[in-house]
Amino acid sequence: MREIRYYEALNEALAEEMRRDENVFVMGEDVGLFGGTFRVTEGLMAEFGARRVRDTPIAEAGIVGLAIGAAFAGTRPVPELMTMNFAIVAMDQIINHASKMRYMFGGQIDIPLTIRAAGGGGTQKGAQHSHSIESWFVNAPGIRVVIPSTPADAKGLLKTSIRSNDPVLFIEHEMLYSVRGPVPEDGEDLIPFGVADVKRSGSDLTIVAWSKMMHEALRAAEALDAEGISAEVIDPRTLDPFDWDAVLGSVSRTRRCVVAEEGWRTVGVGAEIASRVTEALFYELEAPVQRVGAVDVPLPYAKNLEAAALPNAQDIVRAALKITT
Amino acid sequence: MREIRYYEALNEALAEEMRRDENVFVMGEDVGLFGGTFRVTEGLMAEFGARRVRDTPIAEAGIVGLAIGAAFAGTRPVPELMTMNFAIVAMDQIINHASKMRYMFGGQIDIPLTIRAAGGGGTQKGAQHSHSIESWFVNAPGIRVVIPSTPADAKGLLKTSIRSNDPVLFIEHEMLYSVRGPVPEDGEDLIPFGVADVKRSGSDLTIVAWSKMMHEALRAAEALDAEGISAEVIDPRTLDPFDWDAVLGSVSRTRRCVVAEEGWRTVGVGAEIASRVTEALFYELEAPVQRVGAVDVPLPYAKNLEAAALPNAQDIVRAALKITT
Amino acid sequence: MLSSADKIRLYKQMLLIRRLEERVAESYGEQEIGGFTHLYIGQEAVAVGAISALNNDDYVISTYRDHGHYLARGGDPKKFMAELFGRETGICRGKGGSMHLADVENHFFGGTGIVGGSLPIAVGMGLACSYRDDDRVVMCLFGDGATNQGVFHESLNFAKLWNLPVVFVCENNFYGIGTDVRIASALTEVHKKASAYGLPGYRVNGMDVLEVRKLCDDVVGLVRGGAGPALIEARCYRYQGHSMTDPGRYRARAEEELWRKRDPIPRLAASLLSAGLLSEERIAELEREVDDVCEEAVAFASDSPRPALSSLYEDVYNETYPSDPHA
Amino acid sequence: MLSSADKIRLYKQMLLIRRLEERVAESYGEQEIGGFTHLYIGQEAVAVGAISALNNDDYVISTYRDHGHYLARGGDPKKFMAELFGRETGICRGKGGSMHLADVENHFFGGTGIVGGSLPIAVGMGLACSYRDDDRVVMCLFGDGATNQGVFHESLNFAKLWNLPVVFVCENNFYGIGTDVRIASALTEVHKKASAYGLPGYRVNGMDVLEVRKLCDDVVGLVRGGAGPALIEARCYRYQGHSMTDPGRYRARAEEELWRKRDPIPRLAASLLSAGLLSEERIAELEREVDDVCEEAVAFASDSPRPALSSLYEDVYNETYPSDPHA
Ligand SMILES: Cc1ncc(C[n+]2csc(CCOP(=O)(O)OP(=O)(O)O)c2C)c(N)n1
Ligand SMILES: Cc1ncc(C[n+]2csc(CCOP(=O)(O)OP(=O)(O)O)c2C)c(N)n1
Ligand SMILES: [Mg+2]
Ligand SMILES: [Mg+2]
Repeated sequence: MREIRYYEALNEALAEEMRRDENVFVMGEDVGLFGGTFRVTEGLMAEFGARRVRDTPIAEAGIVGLAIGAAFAGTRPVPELMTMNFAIVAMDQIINHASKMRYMFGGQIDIPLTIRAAGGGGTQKGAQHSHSIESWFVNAPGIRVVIPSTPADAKGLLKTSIRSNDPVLFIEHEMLYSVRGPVPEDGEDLIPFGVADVKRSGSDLTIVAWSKMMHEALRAAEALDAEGISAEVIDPRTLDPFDWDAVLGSVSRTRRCVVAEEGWRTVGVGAEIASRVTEALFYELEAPVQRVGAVDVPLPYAKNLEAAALPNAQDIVRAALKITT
Repeated sequence: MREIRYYEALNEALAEEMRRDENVFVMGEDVGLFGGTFRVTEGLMAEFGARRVRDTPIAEAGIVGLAIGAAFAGTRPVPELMTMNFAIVAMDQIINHASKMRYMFGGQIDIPLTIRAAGGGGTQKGAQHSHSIESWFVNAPGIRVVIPSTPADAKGLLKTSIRSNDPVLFIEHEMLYSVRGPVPEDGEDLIPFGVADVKRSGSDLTIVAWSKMMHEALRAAEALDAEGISAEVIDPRTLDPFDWDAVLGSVSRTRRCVVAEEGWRTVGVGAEIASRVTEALFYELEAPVQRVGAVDVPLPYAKNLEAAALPNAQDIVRAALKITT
Repeated sequence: MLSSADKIRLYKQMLLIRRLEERVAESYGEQEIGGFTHLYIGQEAVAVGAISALNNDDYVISTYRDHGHYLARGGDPKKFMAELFGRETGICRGKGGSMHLADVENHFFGGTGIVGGSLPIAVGMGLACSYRDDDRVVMCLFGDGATNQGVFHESLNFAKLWNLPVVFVCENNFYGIGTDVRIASALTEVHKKASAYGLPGYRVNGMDVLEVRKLCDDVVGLVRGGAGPALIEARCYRYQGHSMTDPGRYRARAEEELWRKRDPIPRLAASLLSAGLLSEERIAELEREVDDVCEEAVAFASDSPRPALSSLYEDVYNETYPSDPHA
Repeated sequence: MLSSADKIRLYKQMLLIRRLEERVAESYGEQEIGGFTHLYIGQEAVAVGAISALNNDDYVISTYRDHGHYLARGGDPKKFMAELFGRETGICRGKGGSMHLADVENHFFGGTGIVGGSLPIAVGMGLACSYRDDDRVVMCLFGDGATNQGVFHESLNFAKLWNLPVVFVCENNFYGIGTDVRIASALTEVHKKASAYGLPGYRVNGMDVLEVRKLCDDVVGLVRGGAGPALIEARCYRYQGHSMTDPGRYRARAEEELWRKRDPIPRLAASLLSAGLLSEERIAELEREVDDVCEEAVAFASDSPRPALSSLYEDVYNETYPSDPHA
């Protein structure tokens, strides 16, 4: 299969869905003329024009609010918030409006809305520009949380998100945009929500990881292999809905589990996964589920400090060794 | 000891701290002339005047931002956000500014700031007005999270918060304001952060619960008593910092644990507590830690639906029975 | 020009809102209604005058003080009362309550409880109209307090930049809960806030339904014609406290009395009487008709079943998955 | 009136910012500096003209494009460069980097990376001044793009309501990243946005340090005197891309050339030369002095140690507890 980059896969998904459905449009800061901060919307303005590729002021609450209204009224907006850091500015529109209005109106409306934003750290952007806060959105019901790790998942899941009739928070990762991988050319090759992907099979240990940490998990699995430990790597791909069957199925075979995420460890999504795995498999587990995540400090700028704050393959290996040896 | 209500205890704390330190002032929507939506700031404007009790426009991001700036510049603001629901509007100022600026400036500044807001549901205020989202703030480092359940804790902890040199999110509960309890009159009777309180001793089971759920936990403990089960109820009182020693100490005796919170169960603070308890005491636990929380849906208005969505004493009893019988 | 039948219709609508709100207050007292309940009494001329200037397929969006808007938009009083009673037959199946009425069939996109929260959503609905090049307009009603929220600023800027068909109607009742507009807004002439966005700003007497209607006819026409968004400030007064639990002690008695003299309902009655368009008998008849509607609404609400517990899990999403609660 | 020594000082400050920024670009290319790095080249007249109008104990607050502000405020070039290099000797111990410079000794409260985020904080510092009744003023510098954020609106409203001593300085460089101000602001004459809050709005040529200084002397004087907040729009241009990774293709070559002709540094040099206040020799000498400072700064930064790993856990809080990471 041809290989393309993560950002190109996203770009393809947007272009294909815009071609397919006149109601799909994108909006956001610098998505048009500039081509998108991370090149995801490159070329779209040339193809679709300024009506369907809308450059906006810097006003994230406004951007999300407008997109909600446009979704109410029958279009399928795909607003970009540039980065997850700025989703925090729009938090009220995302949580109190997009996620709740269908419910509080007794199901009278649908909100077909896909909010895209890049998360993550690793390039020294410091405390305000390095968030992995998917846990907040998984905590709040009413919005789907999609967080692909590979170009193929990125494309297939973005298309599913855009076609979904529910609000979706689609979280990309700054450090994954240039990652290459095989991506099907067939525009109808969608990836369903709620279906985890076994990125590597193994029998001694289950590592649950998503987004950039999935790649760290694969590296960790290699390293563990050298120690004679066979690790399975499961990528949930969507955190809401979540494929509990896949994770519990794997852990019930391996009886050991590490969860790795880039967000702060305390009250991360890992805490939920560890808790549910333990609740379901307490008597089968050989050891407590281990959680890997960022150190609980704002992310520092200095390269060495940032590296120390963020979790990586080595941290996963260390956690794995703690429960396998 | 004399008994007063939770709101009166908070009011006393504010008045005493304002008398004690000229730099302490309150601001917020309807805190002055109106006396506070929940009467917490009643009488303050009469005593301290409009300079120190400031009515604001409805502009939560502005309110928190102003308070941060005023704290930079050496005062000790105590902004009120009326309810936690509106903290979501100010999320960027709380998370990206109050919680991070000390760190990213390398410790050059202090931010002595106490943000007060009422959380919780239970009076049919519906999806947008019933949040228990302390988990988000416990996830993000840089801000203390204080959440008292009794009038005495409310008073003692609010005073500690105001005297603290760090930003504090002080979460009250709408349904606790009218609760009465003994409160020391001594204005120097402060309650330290990071010290849990055993609200009831027991030997068979540890229930960790805070805010309104602590009261449900006490009710549950009574009911369990009738079944011959002796439950200990621990109230952490501050979720950041967290008194792990107290919780782990108790569970290492009882070997059984239920965590109860009013927030959504998925990725709640309970997930963190369950995970840490399990990590520390996996081989001592008789059964998996049980989590009680709200059903993962936006809170509905209808009385019967709201009651079904929110956790209560019965849910705690049910969870406890699952691991004690 | 409005026909006399039109004017009588406006009168009856205002009367219906007033009387239904009085029933709401009663039922709240009887604890049939809970949560936050914000009455619209005193402001009827704004909802009725403004919303009646719209076409049926125009969009309307509101705040937590949404009863009057819902009813002026033609919402069913029975489903309204049932919603407030928290019943399955409510317009939102009992899930929304007083603050979150929506009636999508009537293109009424409801009630949000976050002050200012609906403004960008209104603009987004305007964006959809413009995107599809249909000739609908959006009317967004909100309070004076909301004009100080950041989203007010963002929304007006967006609307003007993209020339969207949005009529912003600010109901300036001079208070946000207990806070006087002079304490909250550097510019108390709210319609002048439009100037920072190049929008036209209009002011109207919100206690006179005919004046409101006339201005809105004009402004809605302009906006529909492509002139871009506009801001209307309708000065009005709420006769009750902010919500059912507010005794409203922060307002001067004299001020309240002054505004009670401007009550839009007797005002219109007097004008219709003196013009000979309405008789005392017809007024009494209208009262009876309205009372019957209220009676029916309350009866319908009390007789309706509470929502089934299973509905707790419904309506969160359009599409569900095995990991959703009780999916 | 500025003395000739004052003017030469302004010249030297602008030159220092320009040359240090050039070093920053170099070091970024050598990967000594990482993260987001936004150069101030082209806008020097604004920082230098505006900030020099302040007293030493006035407060200044900035954005992520904060290098020029930090330096104009008297920040140490060595600690600046060390910060960008991510070293322990940096002004923020290497934790802030380019976007988050703060220098509290000089009452410079730094750099926030959230567009608009610093505005309410500035107003809060003004509140503290007013609360204590001292006679400080606060200067808050931000971009044209920031004026469309909700917090801009909230901040100006608060400042006016409470009559706070805040000078809002909008550096209108006509772009927010690649977005033209005409695409982002319904009102492109940014200073006119002040009208919605009853603030005076001024416009100044941000490419002329003497004009900026003169206006700021006046405005700061008024604000310090109790006249209430003011908004200044300084029109200027950034010569580089938005950040180090932006090639800046969205701007017309002709536009860039036009603005390069307005370069504030040669402009002041020419004026001082023609007035006989400066000689070619003195200019060359100033260049050498500035180069020495730059050299020293880079040398200091490269020679400085990286932060100890233990510092990762420091500075989160003033008061620590056993459950804090590595407490
Ligand atoms: C973001 C937010 N902040 C605060 C509140 C609490 N609150 C509810 S209504 C209200 C006053 C609103 O005043 P206004 O906009 O004038 O509308 P009115 O009630 O007068 O109709 C306030 C502060 C809220 N609901 N949302
Ligand atoms: C809330 C927020 N949204 C988006 C961004 C991304 N961003 C960084 S700088 C910038 C442009 C700001 O433009 P302007 O205010 O004019 O300042 P300038 O860069 O021109 O100095 C944007 C959109 C951000 N940092 N914060
Ligand atoms: Mg009002
Ligand atoms: Mg700019």
